[in-house]
Amino acid sequence: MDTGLIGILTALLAASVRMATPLTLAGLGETFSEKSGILNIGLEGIMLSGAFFSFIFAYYSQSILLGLLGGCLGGVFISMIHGYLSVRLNVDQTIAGLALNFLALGLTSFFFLMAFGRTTDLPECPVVHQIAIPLLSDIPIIGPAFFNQDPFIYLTFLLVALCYVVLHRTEWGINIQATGEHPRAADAAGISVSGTRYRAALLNGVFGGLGGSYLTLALLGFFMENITSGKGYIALVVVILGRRHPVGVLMAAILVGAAEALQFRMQTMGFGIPSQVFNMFPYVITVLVLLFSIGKNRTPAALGEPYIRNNR
Amino acid sequence: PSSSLARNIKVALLLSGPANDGGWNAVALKGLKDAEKKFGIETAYTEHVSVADSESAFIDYAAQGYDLIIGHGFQFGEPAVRVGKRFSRVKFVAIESNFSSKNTASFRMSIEQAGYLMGIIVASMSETGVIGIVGGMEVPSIVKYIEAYKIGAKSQRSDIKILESYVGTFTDVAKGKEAAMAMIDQNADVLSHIANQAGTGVIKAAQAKGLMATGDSWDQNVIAPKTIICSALYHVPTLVLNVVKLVKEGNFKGGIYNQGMEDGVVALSPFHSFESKVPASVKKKVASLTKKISNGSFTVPLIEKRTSN
Amino acid sequence: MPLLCMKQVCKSFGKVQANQKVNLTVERGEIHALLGENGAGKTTLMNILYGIYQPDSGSILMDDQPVSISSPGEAISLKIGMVHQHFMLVPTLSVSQNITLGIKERGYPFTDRKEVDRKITRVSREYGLDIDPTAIIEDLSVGVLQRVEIIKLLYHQAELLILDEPTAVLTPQETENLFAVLKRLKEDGRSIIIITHRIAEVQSIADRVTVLRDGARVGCDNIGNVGEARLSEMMIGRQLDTAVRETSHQNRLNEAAVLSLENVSLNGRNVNILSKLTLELKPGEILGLAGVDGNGQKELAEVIVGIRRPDSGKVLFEGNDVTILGVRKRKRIGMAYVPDDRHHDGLILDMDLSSNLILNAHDQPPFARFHFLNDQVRRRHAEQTITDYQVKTPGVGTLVRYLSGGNQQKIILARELDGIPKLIVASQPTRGLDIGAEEFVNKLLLAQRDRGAGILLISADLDQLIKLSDRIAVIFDGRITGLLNNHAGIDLAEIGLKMAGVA
Amino acid sequence: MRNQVKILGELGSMILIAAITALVGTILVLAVGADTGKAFGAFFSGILGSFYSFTEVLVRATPLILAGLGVAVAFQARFFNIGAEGQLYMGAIGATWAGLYLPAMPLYLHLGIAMMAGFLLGGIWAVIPGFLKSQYRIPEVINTIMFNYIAINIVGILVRTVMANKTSPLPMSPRLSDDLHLPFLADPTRLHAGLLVALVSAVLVYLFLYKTTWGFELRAVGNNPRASSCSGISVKKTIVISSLISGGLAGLAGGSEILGVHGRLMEGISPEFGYIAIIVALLGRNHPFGVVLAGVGIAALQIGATTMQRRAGVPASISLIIMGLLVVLILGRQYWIKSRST
Ligand SMILES: Nc1ncnc2c1ncn2[C@@H]1O[C@H](COP(=O)(O)OP(=O)(O)OP(=O)(O)O)[C@@H](O)[C@H]1O
Ligand SMILES: Nc1ncnc2c1ncn2[C@@H]1O[C@H](COP(=O)(O)OP(=O)(O)OP(=O)(O)O)[C@@H](O)[C@H]1O
Ligand SMILES: [Mg+2]
Ligand SMILES: [Mg+2]
Repeated sequence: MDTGLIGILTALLAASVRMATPLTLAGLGETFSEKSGILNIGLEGIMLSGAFFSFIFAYYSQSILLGLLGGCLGGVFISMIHGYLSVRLNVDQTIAGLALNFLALGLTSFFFLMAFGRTTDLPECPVVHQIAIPLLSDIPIIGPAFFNQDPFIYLTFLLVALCYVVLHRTEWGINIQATGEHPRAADAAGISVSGTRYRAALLNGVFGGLGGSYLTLALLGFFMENITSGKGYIALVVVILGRRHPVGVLMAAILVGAAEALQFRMQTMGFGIPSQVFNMFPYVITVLVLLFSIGKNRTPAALGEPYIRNNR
Repeated sequence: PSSSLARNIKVALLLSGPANDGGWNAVALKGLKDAEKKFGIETAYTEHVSVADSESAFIDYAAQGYDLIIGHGFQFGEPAVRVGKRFSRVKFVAIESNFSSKNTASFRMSIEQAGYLMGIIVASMSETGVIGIVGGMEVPSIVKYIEAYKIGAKSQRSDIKILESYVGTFTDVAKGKEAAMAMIDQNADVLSHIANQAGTGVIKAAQAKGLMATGDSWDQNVIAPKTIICSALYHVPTLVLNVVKLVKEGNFKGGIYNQGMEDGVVALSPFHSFESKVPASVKKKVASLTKKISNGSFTVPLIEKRTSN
Repeated sequence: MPLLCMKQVCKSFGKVQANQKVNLTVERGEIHALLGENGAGKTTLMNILYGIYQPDSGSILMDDQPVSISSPGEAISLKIGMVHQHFMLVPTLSVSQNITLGIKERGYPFTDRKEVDRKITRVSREYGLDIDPTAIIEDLSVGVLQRVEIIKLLYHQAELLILDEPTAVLTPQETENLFAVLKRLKEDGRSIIIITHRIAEVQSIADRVTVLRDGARVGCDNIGNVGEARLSEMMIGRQLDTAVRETSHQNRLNEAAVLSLENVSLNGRNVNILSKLTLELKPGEILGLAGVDGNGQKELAEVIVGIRRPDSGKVLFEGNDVTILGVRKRKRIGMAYVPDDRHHDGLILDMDLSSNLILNAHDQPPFARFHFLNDQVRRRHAEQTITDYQVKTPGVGTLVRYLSGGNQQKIILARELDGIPKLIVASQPTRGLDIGAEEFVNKLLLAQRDRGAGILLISADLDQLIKLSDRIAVIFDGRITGLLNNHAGIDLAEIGLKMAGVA
Repeated sequence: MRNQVKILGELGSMILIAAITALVGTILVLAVGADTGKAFGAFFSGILGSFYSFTEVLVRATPLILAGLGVAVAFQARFFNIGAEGQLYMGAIGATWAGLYLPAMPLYLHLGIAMMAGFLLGGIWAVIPGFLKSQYRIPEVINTIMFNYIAINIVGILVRTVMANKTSPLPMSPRLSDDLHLPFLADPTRLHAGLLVALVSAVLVYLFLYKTTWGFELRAVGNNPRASSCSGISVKKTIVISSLISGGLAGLAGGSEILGVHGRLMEGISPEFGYIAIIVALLGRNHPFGVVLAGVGIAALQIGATTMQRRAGVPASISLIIMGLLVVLILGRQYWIKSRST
């Protein structure tokens, strides 16, 4: 393996993209949700549920496709509860999201225990493998990072592009934006606010579930309690950092991924200082990046606000 | 002591994480269940006991009439001593701690012994001359393994390059895998871990890249038979059995105890499919060192704070 | 056969009966005015028609066919269109995106924007409503927004147009334009329901009028059959005595100015909002500031009271330079501000009435001592205010959100006038108020003037300016383009031209 | 009559919630093959089984109330503070530092200063995002989440370096002297004066929010920043002050855990208190007294669930499920009550 600067950069970028993938997927879903006006802190729960059900489906069917389906369903299960609570019951969206995180952690651990008992042998499901795209993967530095990865990552790029088109190039995107900025106006224009928000919640579940499945179906091939370990919270950060724009979310996720990849590499040099100095590197970087993007943020005006037609 | 054998004692176990972690906590629970079978004792356990909850967990079990309460992790040491003052009848044990009192004992496993030997094996197996080890949280019970591992590896091959990192978590499997990938990118061809669940990610990384890895806690060969050279075993079950036996026989005394290869608590697993691949000279060296460590003629250095390479 | 027939419509919100057995009939090709005080139930009735609210009972017939309109979407498909009292436009979207919001144009969801834009331009030309389809809503002034809302209805080819207080924010010229458009629509055979508080407007545009009071219909007639006095009596149930300005104060005009602005400039993102603006205001006079919305009035008001700092120039208050003082300090030395946007700038809707009444003075004795609030004093003060200003409210602890617009405005006025200010900046103080409430505010302003306060009255309503002002200044594009003494023979046309930046 | 119906409705909905939770709990307990009677017995005796068990609930409630108050103050000013966890850890650092390194002084003074140090450090940890929000409009949600992770790592670094215990390799600070401990309120239980600090804080926060001009401004800014600034209230200053107080209260939670429970600084002293505090604040409707009730309620739930785990051998995941479910049901209940009353 090449160990020169080019080699290091290549490996770093490839690692960044890998780590960015689950964050990007979940971030895309949350982007839909937040643009439509629902703030879902329960992203962690969505991802965890997605990871669990994708594993269960893939384990019993030995089929990756069914695994993906399971992941989506798992994510949707949590996101639709949140959607129902926010859209129909108009409850506080933050507290509902937090509660669902606890619920999802409990449910997945419980079901896993039920299915496999207390065991040290690791039940495994099939995983997707890396596929090099001819020619493209030979491009120096970015080739291996973007074109010699597993199909999941290609799917993610595809979805980023698709989400960009849907959100910024179609009427659907306009409807979603209207619902999040001025639900009353959207309603008056004949757009169903609750329908739009439910659909956004559905997408959030699908994407977040896919993000969780990435862990089981691509990265690891097994499930463990709390396998997401806070990635959902980081994905929330990525959404804001990426300014709720699909490409921005991808970039932000790669940035966070790169910071993480870098800290692992710095640690291996074996300085005799506490590892925490390195472990907090990605978080510090995020704060610094935010500092340099001052004033460019715009939050959907109705984010987190329930829409009640009879109120004014 | 035969009279106390008749008494049916109650033993409780506190775990800091999920009992279902396939590692550190799972083996401890297995020990408890073994003890239950062997001695016919009554047992109970609690998982996910946080630092904030450990004292109340000790108190609750003590008040419920348990005779022996084991906290599986260094952080249980101090609360055990504190609660021990109030329940002088009850025996407390913390594993990997260094707190003790009249009725509180700390049992420390000399896993550095396994780390040292593992370093030798790994260094001998590496073709690239680069090896890597991933730790979970940076705590003494992990650090001492890694530091001994580094010394062992250097003793086998002085030009060996050792990559080490701590992922700061025992649960984040994806992080463990990425830490390993970072090492693979830097040419490491044998990877070790002492990171519990997160370590499984390390094994997965090696497996995916067709490289070698070592296991930890229990014989992890089953996870990746073609990848795992050998595992460092901590017979926590044995430890638990030892402790329960002491209590049952009324021989329990507070204090700090080290248990290692000599007590059958620390060991290396068989090589399984690597039996033929590990050079005979290395196998011989490891075997003789094991003997020396067990009979006390060789002491592996105990370093509990991270040093620079 | 009438186009629309609403029969015995009832709607209540909790204990409030917003509509009680209301009947409304609208013929094809008719302009029908809906009249009533604030809170009479006009908007509620229209919201029911547009599918936003569901009636508790009653029925709606269109072309004699009973219809149930359970959402705005259904209303739209019945070719009903509505311009709401508060604009329903998404600030981050373009004009054209707002216009096609919710409808499936050719190519949907990849709507052909270019074609839509062309269609919009065509429609807008046809009715003389000039608009740039690609402009973003949040960059536009209210007058233009109104235009967008109307074009939206035309674009949708609505047969029945509902306009809820469309003229409240328009200048006379804009109102005239609007009415011209409405008349053309009527000739095209469309029907229009218009809500307004201005009786003169009703008489100039409507064919028939329906009057609501306290949620019930008090009458419906051809416009020719009812005079102005009769209409206002139907509305408020009594005769209105109008405020009259006396000119006797003129002798104070040679006193030192209470407010002078010297070459005040304010830069926007890439335009000058105010350019070297100079203006003087004497104690005891009302200086009316006429102008089309969006020519710097709001910013000027904010510079005077200290919400914004000018980029250059000076603000003098009683001869002292106050340019660098903050809002709080300026209010302490005798400035008062009645903002145009009650809900955003003037009130804290989710705090109670008594708290809103002390928003400037909350840390001053007697409301607070050593930073501790005195609840009792605050409550008593609120009770006093409720009687003094005849605020209609269940109690002092009511959230301001639940007061009607007129009563909300009274809260702001009561608060701002409490300190016996020397300078009052009043921006659109009667916008959206019914005639009763409007008279109340007018009288209050005149009383303040007679007391000796200098008042800068910013209004888009020329009639009001002429009724109240001693002098009238015209603002255009951030500059004062004219300053006239108000007397009987004042040239309205000249003001209009200056407002349009022509003269 | 109306009132009676309402009360009956509320009571009914509470019973329904309890019934649903109990049903789900029973199913889960049966699924793992544990003894349901034992499990529920343990749940309730964990909370109210004895005076001692109730004090355990209060010990648990103490940091939840303090951090919950902090979150509530921030939320009232519409400062979305998700960083109570990090602020709590910073408070723990401050209290430990003051406890270890300040020169000898009278005990109560020393305790007071140590708590103040906790308040201060927690406050600083929230004021940075507060300042960045008010000055540069940088979203506080990101910063407060990031600051959580950073704070936890800082604790990790400190207990291994400058604040490390020289005599032991374990990652812990030296132990505070035994006297330097918040007084116990009911020996031999673990109930300590941190609870009093929490209750007094609740009263003070109440007075601050509803009886002082600063609190008035804070609520005004939280409700409508634009109108507040138009009437002369400094929005920036208010956000900075509210974030300081918010973080300070969370810092007090950390200080009280150090001085009342642990006696030294180490990692992991907060089992997500800072995140649960958000639930506490919101369930308490951001009102100080509501926070006290919600804090005790959530603490009881947690203690009951862990006791159930300990004594009946059900897995910890069941308590997570029950907690999540209960919060969701309570949220739903608020909706039913609201929709019925209008
Ligand atoms: N969403 C609502 N919730 C509760 N009550 C309402 C609501 N909307 C209207 N009301 C009640 O219905 C009555 C009529 O309100 P409506 O908005 O129809 O008046 P309006 O005639 O349009 O007044 P204005 O001239 O001020 O616009 C009000 O007095 C109010 O009490
Ligand atoms: N949420 C609500 N609950 C109860 N009554 C309400 C509510 N919102 C508005 N109202 C009532 O609706 C009536 C009219 O409200 P509306 O907002 O239309 O007032 P308005 O005079 O038109 O003010 P503006 O046009 O300036 O907003 C008022 O009498 C008010 O009391
Ligand atoms: Mg109205
Ligand atoms: Mg109105």
